[in-house]
Amino acid sequence: MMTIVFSLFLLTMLVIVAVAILRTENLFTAVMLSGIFSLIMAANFFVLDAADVALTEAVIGAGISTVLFLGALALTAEYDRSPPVGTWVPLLTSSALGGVIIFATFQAPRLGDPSAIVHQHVAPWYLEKTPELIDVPNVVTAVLASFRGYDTLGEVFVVFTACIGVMALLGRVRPRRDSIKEGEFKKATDNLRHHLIPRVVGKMLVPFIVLFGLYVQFHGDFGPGGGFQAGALVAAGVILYSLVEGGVRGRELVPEWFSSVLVALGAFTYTSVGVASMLMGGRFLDYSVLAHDPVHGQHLGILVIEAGVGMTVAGVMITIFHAFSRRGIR
Amino acid sequence: MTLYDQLPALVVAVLLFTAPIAYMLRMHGFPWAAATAAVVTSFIVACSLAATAIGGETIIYEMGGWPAPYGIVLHIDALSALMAMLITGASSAALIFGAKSLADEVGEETAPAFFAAWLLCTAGLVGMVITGDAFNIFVFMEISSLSTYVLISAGPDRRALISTYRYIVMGTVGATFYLIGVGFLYMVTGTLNTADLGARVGQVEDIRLVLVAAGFVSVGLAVKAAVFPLHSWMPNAYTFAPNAVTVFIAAASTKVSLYVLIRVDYAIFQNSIANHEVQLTLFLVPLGVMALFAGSLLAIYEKNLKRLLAYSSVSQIGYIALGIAMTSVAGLTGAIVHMFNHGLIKGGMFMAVACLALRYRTVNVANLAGAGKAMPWTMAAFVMGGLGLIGVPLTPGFISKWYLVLAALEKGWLGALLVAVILISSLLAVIYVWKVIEVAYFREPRANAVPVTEEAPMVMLIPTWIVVLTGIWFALDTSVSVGLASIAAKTLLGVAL
Amino acid sequence: MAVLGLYNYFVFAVLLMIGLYCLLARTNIIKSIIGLSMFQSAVFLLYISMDKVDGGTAPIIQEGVENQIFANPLPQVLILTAIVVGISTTALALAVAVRIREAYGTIEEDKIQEMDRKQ
Amino acid sequence: MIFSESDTIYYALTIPLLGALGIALAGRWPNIRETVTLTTAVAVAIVVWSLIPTLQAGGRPELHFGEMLPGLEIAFKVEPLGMLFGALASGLWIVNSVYSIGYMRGNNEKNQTRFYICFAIAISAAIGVAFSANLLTLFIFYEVLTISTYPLVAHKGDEATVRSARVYMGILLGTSIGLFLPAMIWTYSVAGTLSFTPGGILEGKIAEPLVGILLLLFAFGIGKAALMPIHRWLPAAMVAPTPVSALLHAVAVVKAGVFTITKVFVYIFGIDFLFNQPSHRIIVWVACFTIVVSSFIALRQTNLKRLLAYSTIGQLSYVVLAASILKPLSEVGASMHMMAHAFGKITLFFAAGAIYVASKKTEITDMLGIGRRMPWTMAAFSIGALSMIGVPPTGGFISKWYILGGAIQDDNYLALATLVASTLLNAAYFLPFIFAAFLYKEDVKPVNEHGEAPWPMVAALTFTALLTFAFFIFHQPIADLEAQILVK
Repeated sequence: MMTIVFSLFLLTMLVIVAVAILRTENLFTAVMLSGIFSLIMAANFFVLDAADVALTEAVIGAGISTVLFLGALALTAEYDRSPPVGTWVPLLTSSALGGVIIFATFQAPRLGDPSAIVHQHVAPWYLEKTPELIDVPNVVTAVLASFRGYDTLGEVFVVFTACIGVMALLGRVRPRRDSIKEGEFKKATDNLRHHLIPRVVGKMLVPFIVLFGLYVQFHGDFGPGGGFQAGALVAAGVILYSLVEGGVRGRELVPEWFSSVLVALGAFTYTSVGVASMLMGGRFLDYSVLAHDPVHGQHLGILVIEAGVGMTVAGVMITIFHAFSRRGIR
Repeated sequence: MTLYDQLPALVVAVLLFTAPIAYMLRMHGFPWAAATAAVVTSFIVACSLAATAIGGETIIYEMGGWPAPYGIVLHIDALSALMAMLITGASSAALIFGAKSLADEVGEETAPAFFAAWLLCTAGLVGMVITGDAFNIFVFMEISSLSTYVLISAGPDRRALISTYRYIVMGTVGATFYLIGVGFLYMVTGTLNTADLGARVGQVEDIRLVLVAAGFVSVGLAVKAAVFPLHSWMPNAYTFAPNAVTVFIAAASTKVSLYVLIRVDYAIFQNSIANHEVQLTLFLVPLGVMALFAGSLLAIYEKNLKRLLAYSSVSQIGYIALGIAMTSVAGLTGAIVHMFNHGLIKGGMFMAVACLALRYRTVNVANLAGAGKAMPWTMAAFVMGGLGLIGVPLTPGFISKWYLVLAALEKGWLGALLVAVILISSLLAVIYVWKVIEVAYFREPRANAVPVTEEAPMVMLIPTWIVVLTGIWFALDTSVSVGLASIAAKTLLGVAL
Repeated sequence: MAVLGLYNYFVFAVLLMIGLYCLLARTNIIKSIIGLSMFQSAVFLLYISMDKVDGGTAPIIQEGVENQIFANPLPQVLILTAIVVGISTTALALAVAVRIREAYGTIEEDKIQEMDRKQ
Repeated sequence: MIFSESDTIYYALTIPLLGALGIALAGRWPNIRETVTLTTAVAVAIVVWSLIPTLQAGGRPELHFGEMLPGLEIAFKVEPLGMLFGALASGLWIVNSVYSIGYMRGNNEKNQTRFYICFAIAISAAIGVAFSANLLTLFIFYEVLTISTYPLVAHKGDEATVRSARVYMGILLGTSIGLFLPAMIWTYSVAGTLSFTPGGILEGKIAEPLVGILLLLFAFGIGKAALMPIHRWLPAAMVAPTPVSALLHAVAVVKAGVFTITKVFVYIFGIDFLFNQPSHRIIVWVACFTIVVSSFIALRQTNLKRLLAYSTIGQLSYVVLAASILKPLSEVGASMHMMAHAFGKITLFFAAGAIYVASKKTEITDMLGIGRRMPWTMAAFSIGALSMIGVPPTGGFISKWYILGGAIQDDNYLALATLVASTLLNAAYFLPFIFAAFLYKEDVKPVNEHGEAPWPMVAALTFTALLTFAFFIFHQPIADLEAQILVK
């Protein structure tokens, strides 16, 4: 009961924050609010027993996404100057959308209903078979890395694509026809070095964040966590360091060539596991054939692919951050 | 496990495996070579899959060795094989064709990223057509979408950027709609496997959520497929993308969304919702008819050749939508075969346009005066494509039109109306194709224009003509295209082969 | 109580509406991207709401404890994927926005449209 | 015979295409190019004509290329009607080539290579139409014919020409895709086949009023037959060089139209089946209307080539009328008239072109007394005109005789009255011009003093004028051959 009440509170907060984001014209405020939005969302996920997702949403949604938005803001504009005209069509479209969903979900199973169909089919199989087939305590990891490992492979390539996209867009020297005057961004400070407290606290936090990231990486089989969360956490650590010490120092810590090699290497590792299992006589991504004992094979496969995922995600987030941060000072 | 058993996974794995390599090894020319080698390999694999599928066989490949519905399975039947062949074929042709023009437009520094994105785009599209899992479709849809954004934004004009942005917005909304639809389906069935979904949706007592799911999925895919009036992202995206990219995405990418629409609708909703064929008809026929007219009319008044062809694609997608909406073997055969044929036709035409753009440095129709004389082979390829759009015999367009009209005739008086619509729109195609032909062949170049005397280079002309001749081949010998399409249509409708 | 059990879905619908409205009604590209990411986040809520079971815990099997009730792991896996997809899209869109700002000097779509029309 | 009959069909189709290739390669050297053209024309004619004895003996050579769509193959089968058309097209190509060489050189036309290439492709397409074994194959070549003649019509390339060519293309492609194609697919979906079968394939498969609709779709879909109101393309195509007009009016294009209509009546509907359907009368009415109205329009023309164009529209409707009377005699008459009209009309166009090349005159009113400067040309013109009117001893008389015979068999007084009226109208627009050309004094001085046109042109038009007589004398074997088409 308590959780439900808490959940209601969080959900209501979500709506309030969303409205606030919509109404503000200051983009900086909007970005900060959207960070808060993600944080509330993460808390709500935690209440709903989705620890892995909560962790991911907190790191990626509230952390990295906010930083990227801020980086983009520094390179674009601070105010939303949309003219207030022509809002009828969007209003009608979105109301219709909302109306349809509310109409439809009256028939949906209520929250937490154990007799809901989603809890009867497929999911029980995962819960039942994981100890026997994969033997890791965290069923989410088992499903993510093995049962639906192909999805996760795809997902790694989605972030990989985003990374090469950002690099293709922001990586190269700016073309001549750009209309921005040289030095327009130089006045924006690149670091927090003259702010003592944030600097000290930030610097102190960085090692812990990275350490926590590594813990999440290798503990993902047992508790919430895994490659995504770990990669994002490590990246967050590096990003925090760059924010505190400046982009130049940040790029000295993790050079760009290293982060982009990490990206490709992670994706390559994942695919290689798939190819290796094919070569060893199994289906693509069938880790059971990787060792003599199928369960051992699963462990090995999950370990390697989670490492690949972690590398790619960390590499991507760092590379993207660098691409944004460097763009301003060139 | 023999190599033969592994083919279904290979068709995607080859591409995914090569993409990071192409990105990492930054030697001159290597990314292009690696991408081409991988895509061609994938094409060969797709062809061998098609050879199996033409026997009416469905291949199920369990990813990770986990059986459906717990794991993700690849599900390859005639339809997937045909689409996989189209995608990888178009990708290979466009890459080989674009060896020179891409080096021109993309630049050495971005080349690794660009070709990796190309590989991922191909992988994403192929992944969508061979998978048997509704959520997996979403994942690969995102791979293909994100990489398509990258490819389009590589266009030389700054308007490429704003086109990319609009495409990102529309594409993401479309994909999210699809995701919402899949979520509702999961809510009522507890499964994500398409075959399992098809079996279990029928048992759902209250149909409301299923209907709304069908709505979300269809609208989302219609956005991604640029079905009129949700096409607004497409003309500019085609226009400002690098020329070889336009060749590829025009030939393959919107078709894949239509494929998913067919797949999801026929495998999941058609069997389980009463009167669903009426709903589908009510949804798609008006859109298709509007697309036919609006696309053709916009094309008639368009001055930019690439955008003209993009509008023509809008109208051609209308044909496919009509075919899907007819829910008959002939109609579906027509729709599927037209997806394939239109890919061939448009691919060839955009190749010809790329040749023209290389020499004329513009794709405004008015500036192409004299092209018929200066670049006879290029223009001949363009004319062949144009005749295909009209649906003249000896071009693949005729085959598709044949089946669509045949299907419409089965529908009685309403069908006669549809026949009229289909044919009137073909005649509108005559107008916009001829507009270009008259300028290119019979108008004297302006006095102040830089004279073009050189034909496009052989490295571009030969692939163009290979595509054109392949088109003619598929107009004469339809045993592969129509063969696969009719098996696909019968399988989807549950008719005995 | 029954309606409270559906509150999640209503919030999902409302967030979706706000996100879409923000996306469509705003000509500022960054603001639209914020709307877009909100639009995607709303879907996370839909999926995660499905995984909850009364009296359940996160699906981590503890040895020696019998008859535990677990939340459904599948939606969680799907949303892990979707979150990563979301950030990827956002990052790419932001990169495009930066390039648009550099090329046009503004990120207001109406102004850009005007400039393109003149071209 | 050196090669088998199906090989012969194959060669008949491919030799013109090879010729086109040869012309393209030899494009830089006009003499070689034109030698290639002539050689090809002669070779094709020999190959096609070599089939005639087989046909007379009752043989029906076939050639199968394989299935294009399941159950629908690209196939060829020579039967008397197609033989007649094929022999006509290939034979007249020789004459036309000779004439073209004179005309194109005499006029210093541009883009001559393109001209000869398209011409050769058009001939191949015409032979394809003639020898098709089913409607689908016929349709394919019908469209190839349309498209390959477009560059010929638009040859001059100036604004007005391109606009007229647009009308030509638009109407022909529009009707064929908009009406002919659905008619064909409808036929297929009803009958399950499209093979040309003696006695037809639609009997019992379709009933009134759908027969009427299908019939109209075919009649107007086959736009090359130029039934009113879709005749506009023919006058529009008058912008083309004269050899092209000859190709359109006599050798291939309009003939392909009426040939297809006859073929559809005889082998798709079957004349017995169609005769019992009241709606076939509609076609009779449309044909009669076209004959009379086009003759009246022709009366008011002052441009010689436009006059000839409207005359063609009327003459084509003779064939359609004959075919739609659906009596054995009239069906033979239809095929005979295709031939008779071809000889007559090609002579007329050759003459008109010769006048243009020699004097640059296009208006009738300027041509008073021209017979004195160009006696051969005008003599040939007169013979052609007499054939159009149907005066013995010209070929037009023979075919009209058969058609009248059919009309009488059917007691079709409307057709009879139309034929009589049309004869008078034909006389009314041709004879005054001929009299004026020979008897009046020249009142408009030509730009430069001239006599006859270059000799290849005069030779060609004299030859075709002689053919008109020859047809009158030697028509019997042809009539016998064509009588076979009604044998089931």
